[in-house]
Amino acid sequence: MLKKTTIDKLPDLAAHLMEQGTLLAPVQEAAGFNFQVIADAKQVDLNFHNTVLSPKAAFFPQMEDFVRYQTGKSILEAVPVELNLKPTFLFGVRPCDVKSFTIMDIHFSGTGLVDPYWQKRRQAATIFGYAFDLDQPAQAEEFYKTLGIGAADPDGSDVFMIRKGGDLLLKGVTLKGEKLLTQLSLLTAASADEEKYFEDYIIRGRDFKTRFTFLADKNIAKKLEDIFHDSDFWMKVSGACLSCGVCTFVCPNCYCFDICDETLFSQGIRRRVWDACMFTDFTLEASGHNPRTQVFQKLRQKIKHKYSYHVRKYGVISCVGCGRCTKHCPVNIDIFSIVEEAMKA
Amino acid sequence: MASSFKQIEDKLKTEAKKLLKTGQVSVVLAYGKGYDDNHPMPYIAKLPSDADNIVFNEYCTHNLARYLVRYPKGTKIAVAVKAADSRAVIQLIQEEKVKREDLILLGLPAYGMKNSKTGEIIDSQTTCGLYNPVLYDTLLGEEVHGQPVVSPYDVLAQYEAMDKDARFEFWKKEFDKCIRCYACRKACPMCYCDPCFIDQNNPRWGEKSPQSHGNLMYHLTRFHHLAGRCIDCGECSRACPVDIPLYLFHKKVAKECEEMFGQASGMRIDDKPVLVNFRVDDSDKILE
Amino acid sequence: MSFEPKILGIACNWCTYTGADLAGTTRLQYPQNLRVVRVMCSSRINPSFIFRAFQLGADGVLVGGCHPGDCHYNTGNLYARRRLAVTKKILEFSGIEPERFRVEWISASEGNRYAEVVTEFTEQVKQLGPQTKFKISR
Amino acid sequence: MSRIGVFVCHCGLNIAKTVRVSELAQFASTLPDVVVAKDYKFMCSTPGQEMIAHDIKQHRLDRIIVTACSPLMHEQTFRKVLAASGLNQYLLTIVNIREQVSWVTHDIEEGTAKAKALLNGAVYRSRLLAPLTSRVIDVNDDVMVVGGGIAGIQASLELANTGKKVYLVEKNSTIGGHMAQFDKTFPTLDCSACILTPKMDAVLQHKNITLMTYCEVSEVKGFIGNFDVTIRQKARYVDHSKCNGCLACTEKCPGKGLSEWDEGLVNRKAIHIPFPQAVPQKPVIDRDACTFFKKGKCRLCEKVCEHKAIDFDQQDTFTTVKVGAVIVATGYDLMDTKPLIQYGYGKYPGVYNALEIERLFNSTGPTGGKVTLRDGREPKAIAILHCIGSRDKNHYEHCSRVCCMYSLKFAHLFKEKTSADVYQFYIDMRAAGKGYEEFYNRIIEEDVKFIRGKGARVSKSAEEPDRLIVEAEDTITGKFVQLPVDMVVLSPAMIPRSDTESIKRLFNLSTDKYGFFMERHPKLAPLSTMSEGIFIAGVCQSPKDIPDTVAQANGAAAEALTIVEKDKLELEATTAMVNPASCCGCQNCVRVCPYGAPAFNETKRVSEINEALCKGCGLCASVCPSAAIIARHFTNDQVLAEMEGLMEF
Repeated sequence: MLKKTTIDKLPDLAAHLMEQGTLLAPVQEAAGFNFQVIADAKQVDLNFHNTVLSPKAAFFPQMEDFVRYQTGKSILEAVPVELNLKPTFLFGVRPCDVKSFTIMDIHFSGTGLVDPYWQKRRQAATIFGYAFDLDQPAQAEEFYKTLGIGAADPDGSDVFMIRKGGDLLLKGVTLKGEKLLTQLSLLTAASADEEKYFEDYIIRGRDFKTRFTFLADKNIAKKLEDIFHDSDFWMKVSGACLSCGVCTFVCPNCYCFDICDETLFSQGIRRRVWDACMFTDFTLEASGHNPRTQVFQKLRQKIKHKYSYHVRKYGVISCVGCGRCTKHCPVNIDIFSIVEEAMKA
Repeated sequence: MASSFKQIEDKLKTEAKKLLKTGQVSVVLAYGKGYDDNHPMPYIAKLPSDADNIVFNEYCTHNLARYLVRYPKGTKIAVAVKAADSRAVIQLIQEEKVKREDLILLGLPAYGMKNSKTGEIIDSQTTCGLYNPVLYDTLLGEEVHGQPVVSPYDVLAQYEAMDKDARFEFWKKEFDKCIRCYACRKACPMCYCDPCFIDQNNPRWGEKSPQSHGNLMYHLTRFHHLAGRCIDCGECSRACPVDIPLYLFHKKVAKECEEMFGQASGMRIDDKPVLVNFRVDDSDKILE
Repeated sequence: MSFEPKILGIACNWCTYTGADLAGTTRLQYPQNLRVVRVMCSSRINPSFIFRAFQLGADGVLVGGCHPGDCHYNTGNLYARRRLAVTKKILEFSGIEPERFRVEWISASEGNRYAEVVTEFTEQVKQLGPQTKFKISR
Repeated sequence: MSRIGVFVCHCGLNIAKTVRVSELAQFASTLPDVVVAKDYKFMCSTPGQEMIAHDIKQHRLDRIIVTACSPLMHEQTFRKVLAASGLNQYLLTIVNIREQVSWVTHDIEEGTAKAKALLNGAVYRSRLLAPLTSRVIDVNDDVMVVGGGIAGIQASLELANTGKKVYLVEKNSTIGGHMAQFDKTFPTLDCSACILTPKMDAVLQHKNITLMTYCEVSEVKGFIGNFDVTIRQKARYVDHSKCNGCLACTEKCPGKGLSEWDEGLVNRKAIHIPFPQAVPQKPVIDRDACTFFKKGKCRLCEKVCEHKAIDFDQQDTFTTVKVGAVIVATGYDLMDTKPLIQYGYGKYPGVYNALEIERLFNSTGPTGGKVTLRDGREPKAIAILHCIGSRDKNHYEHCSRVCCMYSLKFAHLFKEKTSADVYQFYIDMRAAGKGYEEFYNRIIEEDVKFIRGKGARVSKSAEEPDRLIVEAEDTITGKFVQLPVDMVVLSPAMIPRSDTESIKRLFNLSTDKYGFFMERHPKLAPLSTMSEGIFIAGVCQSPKDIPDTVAQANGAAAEALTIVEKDKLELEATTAMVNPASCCGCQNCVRVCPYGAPAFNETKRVSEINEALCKGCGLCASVCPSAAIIARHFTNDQVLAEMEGLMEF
């Protein structure tokens, strides 16, 4: 059943959610919007296009502690770090980013090998998807339509939200979401017109214009394999690349990490931190050999991982077309253009 | 009268084509079209026909000196340089990373460059505030004159006037934002170390996790490594996805180095970088 | 209990460390807050050592080298002077009290000066109170 | 995982009085990786050493920490214990709890706490220590001596007499140096030429000495035991392999140049030997004075030379020799006193400097040994002014040491050769040397007038235009003196040779503020330099007289011999090395190293460190931005770990 509230009452809604657990929602920061743990309900701000960093950190934080230990002591005395999670509400996630969670799920828990940290955080979370504003054009960098994602797709959300003027329409997509909405007493029932608006909006969202090229998963995967050795192509498209880690760190789908032991005095912590295929030490072997030293090799790896290896391994492209990598690239490298060119190559 | 971006672009195309055609250089580092007009990209022209793809507009902020060290010794390269970029080239020559005779510097006298992220005009607030290249072989346009001469260090006054505790809080907040994507060092023409000290495991200078202390160690050490070398192009700050105003710290260190050692970075080929140099009569006062 | 600061010293082998030994041989008394790392030359000191010392909880850092002109390695301390001066400016602009970091030239024959400097610096750091800005908290 | 043994010394009560030693050992035993911790009364005693040796075996220790006195005291002692026990000696760490703890506090609480912190730092550092081995290199057994004055001559002969091959390099066309210009030497007044020329000749005749006159060092490569020194043989325009030294050419030559040997008081020919006893006895052409080189015509020398030795097309040539050690004995110049306008040198013909006076006394000099003024008059009154430019904070603060004595010698010779009144204007009379005070007393009795006051000004006499007035304050009477004289002799500061800078650069030496070469240690290594295998002797180190110069020359020869006598040499183990995988090729190390140890490998684009040149200061490691340089025994991780340990408690 469709519920509604007004944008004015957003702080009340936020406060309700904060009572029940941890609320993560977009907040205006100096460099743009980002998801933050909300301490003050008034901070929640839905007047954003999309966040600078993707919401993946909600389930895959940049730093995750695994084990605490003391140097010089037996390994038996090491203490695993337990996640004691309160229910988490991830509020205001754009459809393309919601889609990224389902793609990441395959990797972290979908193949029998389960990452307990990802899984626990996922299970504790209720996702409030939030449709893009269809009355505003998509941003130049975005291309989620190419990946088959609509601007108002509710799939993957527990609750899906659409804004209608000063109102916010909310619909439970999953049982969990529906149940939650019924508990939120400040929500009122929506009218039949609003119900129709909501359903139409979702359909309109599928035709919403972003950059588009026809891309069949299998074709692009194969094509990229075919041109693997075409180093002229890769050199050309990576000529400007600095091999920094911005694109991978803002990406909702990049999941590479490093495990490191960080000690101070005798106290050690084994933790996971984000890593990036762009970094020098990413493929550095213990022998000192590094199979991927050149910039073009690194960029090739990144693109092939998303559009080829991931398709081969998990049957789906590991990109949702959110455009963050392009938008934040210091030298304006555009993955969409590279994929387009690769198809022509 | 300063030349328009279009005029400079045309000259750049012509010059690049000529240099590639005559074989004077094998590579021209310039700018090319990006995914839209506001987002041009560094572009590497290798064939005379590539020169047609060259663009130059107010968003061509990237410091192309960054790419010089990628090429094998002896490669003849023409590189398009704006004011700060030319200082980076001079600094690289001082450090013997590139040779003057291998380079043809195509000077771009450019006023009114804009940050493509924010649209803001780039001036002495965030860069060295020069508009004409310090060193070039060919100047592709009229020199920029008549712009107000502003010290690139004026912007520091408010931060220097801060109480030290407030200043610490300011920087802590900024450095805590850091996600360690290393765009700053990768965009920097002077950061050519590979691996960077912070990438190393033995010892680990700063923790890899993006926490306050590791971030602080990374940034402070990097400021020291760039002391007397940073040419204040501001690329690090423009590259930063979380908008840390690194340029402020770099400016401060540059200002101190200039005052203590009497030498600005990247101004003369024959200078020696100040931190691998000394004067017997350096004053002990600099330690106070 | 009054605040007893932890101070890290880095002393060059030829002058300051030997001067510290002389202070001992002549039985000069000074506060015990300073813990010295011996290096061969003050020029060995990497700026990151100083940053790290503060992160490890040092309330003050004292570097000792030969007097300029007397360096055992000719010119080491002349480079060190520049490098450590920049280090100090960086510390200052980052917001930490610059008085917590000091460089002194103390020769092998200046045991008394060593004791004086340590006494005076310890007192100064005491006045500044605990250093919490850089200290890693877990 | 390391197995660390900690050994805490009481040093009698020296440590135990203000550090609770057993508590310290107990504390050590709780630290990770510490396998055994003990305290003992005297760790450096034989039983103490045996205890360590025993525990190394019994507990299979691989790191040893001795918590005792300063490492400057007993580090070597304990290193030997490790070595004898089959453990690499660099796996030892000394914790200094005596000089830097127990002796500087009365408070046992404070002392114990600090000792614990220091010990903890040592444990952290110790874990990361690596065994080091010294590299052994071959040694070339030849020696080069630079400078052919008395110091260089003496050192060369000493070395050659031991059977070593010596290359003696002299930039002038003859050896002999300043000593060859002197007439008599103080205090014995024996004839300088009589004692020097036999030695010069001995050099020429010695089968082990290769004499290289009219040569300059142009490049020095390599390191102790293995120097490659390139010598530039300046063009003489006379082929010495053909010349038989008949000197017929010098008679015919019309070209004239100022005689360096006679301090420019007279001319010599363009083709010349500097003085009659010069070694070698073969001429060179002074290009600047030669009529042919100036005007393109003449070639008279060529016409008279029966051996066809004249070669106007001769060019500078370069040869490289390999030597194991070098002695630098480049001597001195007199300070140019022209800028001191108050003394009128160069303005008034009656003002001379000391070396010019030496020449006036000499029978081979410009006046044939007669003391006359430039106009031929014999002086009636002579003033000798001491300390011109030396002992003067405006110029050179140092004392030139020999001026007092040679001024006395001048006074004696003036008295002997003229009937003039002789006045000494001095600040202090310094006569510290064997027989010097006696000499001073002797001169006093020779009716020489001593005025204690520095000569302040020399001016032209208003009344008698040929005479000069010397002004000074007589500090004994407190009266202002204005003395009319005919001749003024200045005793200027002795300063390093004008080419000291280039010698310094070539051999990687350092200089004091006047430019004299720095010795490694002013007392204990006065002939060694910071560059291993390079020694200094004579006035290039500091002003000194002939006996001291000769003594230094002998000493330097002995020092050089200790190196070249060996077949092999063991190098410092705590050197730096480059990890090529991390090197970013910035060349900072190359720019800063005072010893030239790092060099940039252009092919591999990385720096490499020549361990033979490295002294282990670690400067390169700290200027290396990518932390690619490993300063052995003081590596980044070792220092950082020690700091962490020190700050833990």
